Amino acid sequence: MATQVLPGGALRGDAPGGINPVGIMPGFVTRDGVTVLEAEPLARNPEPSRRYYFYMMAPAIITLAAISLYPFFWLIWMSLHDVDIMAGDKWVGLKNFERLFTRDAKFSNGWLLLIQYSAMCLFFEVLLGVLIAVLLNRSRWEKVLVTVFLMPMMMAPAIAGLVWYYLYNGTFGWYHWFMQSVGLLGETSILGSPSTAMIGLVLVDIWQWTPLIVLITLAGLKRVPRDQLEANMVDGAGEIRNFFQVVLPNLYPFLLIGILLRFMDNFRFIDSVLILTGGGPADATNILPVYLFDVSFQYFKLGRGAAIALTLLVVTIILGMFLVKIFDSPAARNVGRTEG
Amino acid sequence: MFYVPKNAIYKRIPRRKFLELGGGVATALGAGSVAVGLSSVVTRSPVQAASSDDAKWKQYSGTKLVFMSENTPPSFAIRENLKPFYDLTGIEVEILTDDLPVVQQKVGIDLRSGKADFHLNYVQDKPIGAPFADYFANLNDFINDDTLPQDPDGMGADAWFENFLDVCGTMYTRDRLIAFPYDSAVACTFYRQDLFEQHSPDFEKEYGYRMEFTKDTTWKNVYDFAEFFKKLRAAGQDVPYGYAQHQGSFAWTAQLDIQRLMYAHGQWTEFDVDDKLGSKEPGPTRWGDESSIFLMEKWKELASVAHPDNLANDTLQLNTVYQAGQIAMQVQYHEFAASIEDEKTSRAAGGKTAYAPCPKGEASWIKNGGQAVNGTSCGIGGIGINNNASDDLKRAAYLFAMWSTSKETQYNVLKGVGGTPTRKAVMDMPGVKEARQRPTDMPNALTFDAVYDYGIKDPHFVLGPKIPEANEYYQIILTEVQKCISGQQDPAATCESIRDQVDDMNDI
Amino acid sequence: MASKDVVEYASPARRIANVAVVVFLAVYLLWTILPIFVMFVSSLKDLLEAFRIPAVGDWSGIALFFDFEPTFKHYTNLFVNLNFGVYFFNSVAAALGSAVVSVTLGATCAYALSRTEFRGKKDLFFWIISTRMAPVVAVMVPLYAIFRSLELVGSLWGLILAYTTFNLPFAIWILKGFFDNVPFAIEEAQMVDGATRMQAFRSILPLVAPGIGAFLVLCVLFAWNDFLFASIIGSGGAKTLPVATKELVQPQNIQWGSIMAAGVVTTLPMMFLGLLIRRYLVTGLTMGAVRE
Amino acid sequence: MASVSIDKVWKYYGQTPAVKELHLEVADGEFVAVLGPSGCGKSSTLRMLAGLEHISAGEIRFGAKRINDLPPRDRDIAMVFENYALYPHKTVFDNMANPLKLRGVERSVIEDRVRKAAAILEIGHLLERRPGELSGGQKQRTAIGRAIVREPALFLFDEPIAHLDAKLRAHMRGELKLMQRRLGTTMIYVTHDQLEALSMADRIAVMNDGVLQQLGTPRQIYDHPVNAWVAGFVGEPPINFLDCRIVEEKGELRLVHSSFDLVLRPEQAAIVRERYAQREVRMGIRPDQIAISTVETPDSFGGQILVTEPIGGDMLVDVSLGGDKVLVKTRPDFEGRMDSPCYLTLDRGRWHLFGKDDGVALF
Repeated sequence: MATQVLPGGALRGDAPGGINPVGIMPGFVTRDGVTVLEAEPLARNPEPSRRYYFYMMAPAIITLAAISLYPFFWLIWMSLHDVDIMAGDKWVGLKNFERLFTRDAKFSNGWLLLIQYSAMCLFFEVLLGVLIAVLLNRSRWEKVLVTVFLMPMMMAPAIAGLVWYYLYNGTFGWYHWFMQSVGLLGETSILGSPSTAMIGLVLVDIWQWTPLIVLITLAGLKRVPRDQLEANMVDGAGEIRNFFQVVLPNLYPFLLIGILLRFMDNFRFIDSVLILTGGGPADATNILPVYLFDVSFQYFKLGRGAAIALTLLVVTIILGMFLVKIFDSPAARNVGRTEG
Repeated sequence: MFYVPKNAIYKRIPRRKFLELGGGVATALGAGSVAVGLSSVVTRSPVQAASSDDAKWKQYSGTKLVFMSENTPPSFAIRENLKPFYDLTGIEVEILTDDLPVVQQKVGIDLRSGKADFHLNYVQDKPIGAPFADYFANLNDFINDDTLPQDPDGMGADAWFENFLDVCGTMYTRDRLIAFPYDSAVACTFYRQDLFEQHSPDFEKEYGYRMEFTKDTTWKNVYDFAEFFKKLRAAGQDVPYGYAQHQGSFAWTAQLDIQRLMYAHGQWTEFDVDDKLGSKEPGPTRWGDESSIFLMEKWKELASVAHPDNLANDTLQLNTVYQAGQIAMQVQYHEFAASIEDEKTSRAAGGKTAYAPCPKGEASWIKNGGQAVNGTSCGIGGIGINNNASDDLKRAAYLFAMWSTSKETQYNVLKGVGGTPTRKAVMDMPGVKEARQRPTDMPNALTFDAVYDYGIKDPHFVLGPKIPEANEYYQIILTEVQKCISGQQDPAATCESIRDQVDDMNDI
Repeated sequence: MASKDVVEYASPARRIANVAVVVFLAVYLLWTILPIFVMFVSSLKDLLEAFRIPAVGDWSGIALFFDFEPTFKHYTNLFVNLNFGVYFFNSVAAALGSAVVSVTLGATCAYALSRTEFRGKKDLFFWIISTRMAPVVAVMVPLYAIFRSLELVGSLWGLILAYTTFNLPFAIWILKGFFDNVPFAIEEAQMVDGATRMQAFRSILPLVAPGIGAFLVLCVLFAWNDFLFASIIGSGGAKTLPVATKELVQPQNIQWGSIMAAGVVTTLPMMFLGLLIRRYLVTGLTMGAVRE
Repeated sequence: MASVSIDKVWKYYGQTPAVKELHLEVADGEFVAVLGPSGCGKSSTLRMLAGLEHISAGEIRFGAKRINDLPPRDRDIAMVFENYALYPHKTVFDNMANPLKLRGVERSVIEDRVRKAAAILEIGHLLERRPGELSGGQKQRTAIGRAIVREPALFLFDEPIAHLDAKLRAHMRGELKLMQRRLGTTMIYVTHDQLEALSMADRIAVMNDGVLQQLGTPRQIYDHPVNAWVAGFVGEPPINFLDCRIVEEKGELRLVHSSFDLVLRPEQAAIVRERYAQREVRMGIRPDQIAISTVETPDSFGGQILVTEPIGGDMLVDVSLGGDKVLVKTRPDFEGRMDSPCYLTLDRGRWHLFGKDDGVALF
């Protein structure tokens, strides 16, 4: 057994208790039977460089900044100027915004419709998606059916728009014929009436994107801990109660990610809306991004367009932040885990 | 084989080669054209006024130009047949085609930012010409330049059909000419002669006059026809609707549609400005006056007897409805005649359809004291030159503008894909006169009587409104009229709402 | 873990429920497939056949739908006359290019984000996600201007970069989830074994490879299906399939046969890919969500 | 081969210290176990040694060489991780060969060394398998194999056998010790399991809350804990604590509890007199240092049996002693019944006395 030399010069290696820092090194004392230290380090070593990580992040961050921050500042600049067909961009301060919020009926209407549209799409997609996932989860045909159900998702929204335009068409559309035949529609096609056009759009979105929710929910269902289910059943829960008490809470983060994805894309993509209705008839489907498209690209009122774009951007990001926050919350994290 | 410029984005793969190589290889072949950006080259050999015509045409040999066009048949046809132009001038032209909104946007940004990615632009009269008039080169400069070749038929107003040069070339001032007419779409009435004849006796019993369509047929008559057909349908007969409107999502043609009714009754226009010139500051609109409200009521009545899917039918869709035999009459652009006469796509083909001018104003409906005319509106696509380009590029572009609107080119397009000429001289080309009567190999020519000999002439022809905010104006009209037709607001409120928005748009 | 193994007890109610489930799934299946089926069949129809429709309420008229002479002329037309070969190539190149760029940049960035802590990391991460939320139309004008000044409009490079605007943030977000799920200990073991930091990073790539592969396909899918960017940034020199298809809607003529054929040409490869990666698709989408 | 000096090392995570002024010398060839509950800073210490964590303050030397700023690969160490950290996509062979490959060792040498190591660890037949196909023990051997093929100067073990089942753990303890003896390499072994530390290590460093409590041989730690915490932490079943009073009577010091009254031995009394002024103390005695009987003997004192728990080779008896409860370990043939009286005798040489307030061990 080697003898240890400790600061203070004491030879303690042969003491019966080995080495106890108390009494040898300053600051160490015993309290409540435990040795503690009441001191700070004299000097800290310099922090190691993390340039390494920085270099790894830089290319992506720089690319993103270039293609997102730069346009963003450009948007802000434009929104404060009167940018239209005529050359010479006049500074107008907040006039563009003032117009939007005081006398642009299409702007408020666009928001209202966008909220309606997104809410309807999300609601039905989640409802239908979860229902189908639950039914599929216990089906023998799960694999085959999921594969088939996924197909709409793989279709470009622009193509989907064209195909549905064809189906809805009042002259030769088979869906139109079907809806007429079962008495749902008169001779006015679904996109031809302000009262039904929005439903027509929502149906297309549901058709295309419910599979996403199905897929994500199925993944969630596979991770519902069986012990929780069994415990609940032993406790006397029926299947329906089991679903609400055990399955649904476990699906929570999965549904959130589905909602987040759909929410982002619902605001982002208007390909099919542009093709199907272009915002009409009578502004019934003139959701804000479509109106923005008109203002910027048809009227060439880029200043006003930028103001609309900014409001859209800000609201999207705030809502997105909200969703991500929930998403990061501990409740959403503890999935598939059983305590004990 | 057609000539294909070396850097052509659009490369044609011959059928035989395609079959030989198989699709995959053909795909790879196409890859050669992938990384082509927009580029221009200009080379010039100096010429003088006294030089030969050939030298004048050839002075920019080796130059490359870009023409941004809408995806319409004339541009496809010209793009496929550029070799004569290359042989004539040695200039390579790249023709890009896009959807109208995309063309608007790209051309707009190009023009406004002082650049010239596109030297030649498709100037759809009001949607592109009216907003961007200031950015196009003044073509008068080139017409009067004796170091440039000139078209033997001339480029002045007389060379084109009446009013055509004004429609797309004159914006706000006569000092500048911004475009030459390149193709045209003029409204006229397409109706099912077979059905009209079949039902005329019954109609006459009820309404007291024959069911036929002439230049004196009024909007009131149109209402009667439509009502008659609707009644027949209600009685269970297998007949189409009598009439339909262009009130679908295409705002421009929706506005042109109601404009024809308004103009027919006392030549009502929306602004108190010279219709042929237009104005950048048109002043307060006439929407909301007695005339407009009364006619809006009539428009709504017409809608009530028309095909019920009005709000889904934009111009193209409406034509499909007519093709499918679901309406007996439409006021439609004459460029669509070819598709109506195509047995493969249309049930109205084979002599069933006859063509007449647009309906006339009904005297009793006129509230502003004006005259009753056959209100006819149009879309004339012009070809204009980007003023941001260098002088030499502009001059080279002028060569193409001139060539692409020459009577030979137009004649070729007419024969090939059924274009709609803008040059008078085309009417005298071989076979064109004969083609105006059935049987015809140029179906669009069936409309020429109604259009070129009648509709486009004063006092029937309405050009405007030429205002920089034309596109926003169309959207306002479309939305409000749709609200009116769908019963969301009454005609008076509709006209007032239009007035308020239009005046707001014009800072009144 | 699978909940499907939970014991079921037969009862009349359950039997009725089972029938209802089958009926419901069948209806949903029909609803899912029909548009695709119609697209496929219509692409084989002549124009007039495509426009035929029975009288309202005439259910036997459904037979009309199947009463046609199949023709492949629309397909030949696309490839022989309309250059769809080139557009197909453009689509492949742009989608693949952007997927590779996004996943490469995204993976390195996501890895660094996953393995280091610094002040403001959460904010940076959120900013990255938020760039994907920006509505396309909102940023299109400035983006177009920027791309044009870089002479990227109408070129495949431009399109690749444009697609990267939405694929890259998504890649960082999802791939970070992948890396978070790989224990740091494996890299530590590598480093102790003698690897440099970079070698350690590379050593765990095989572990996330299935996820990255699936996500690569997802990026291809997003890019392939894009319309707005392609129509504005790409059209001209880099026209892609959806844009070329939309262009068949011409002012005077909607070429339905060709549109349906083009739809099939555009959709089939993606459906095939989807089939191929179905298993990983969920991982690709949810791995970011759930910590193992 | 190297000695290791950990010289006043601190580890901070943000503002939270995880290791506080750790001072530790490990001799060349020594097997030192770092023992403590989770969160005591033992793993951080090991990770600083490996170069996986930045050393916030102080320095670490291998031999005379300061290694603070060396990356792991330049430290000539090998480490076995708690979860083995095997590369799931590589075979056992490739896993073990990895460190050699990374150092550019020749293929034939690799082959040779891996096979040799595999033979030592008895996993030669598994070389072509992947970690997913291995049992826990086999994975653990593979991880160790990966560490030993390189013949490093220092082995670091981070709870390497914590996830094995009890039986296998016992087996591995022996094997690891044997291996270390055979290789003679310096080894630092982190564990929360005192049994592992006591059975394998040359010396044990006991840590709590980032602070070194005691460094010594297993015997020293077990027999002479420096404070109540160490006494309580080390030993299974745990030590019994009883609050007592010191009473001075006729020059003798007596330890008084409600159930017993013991005279301190002179040397014990001397220590108390010298170092402790208070009268309240805490007595600590391990369960196996109490004799229990159903028959009263001299020096014994009475209690009442609460529960008896036979555990194979031994029996544990819970005894109520005044207000306190005492655990006693005895032979399995002990015949006491529950709720019946019993008699305890303490092994006087082996019990401990701690200060009532500070918990410092007096002896």
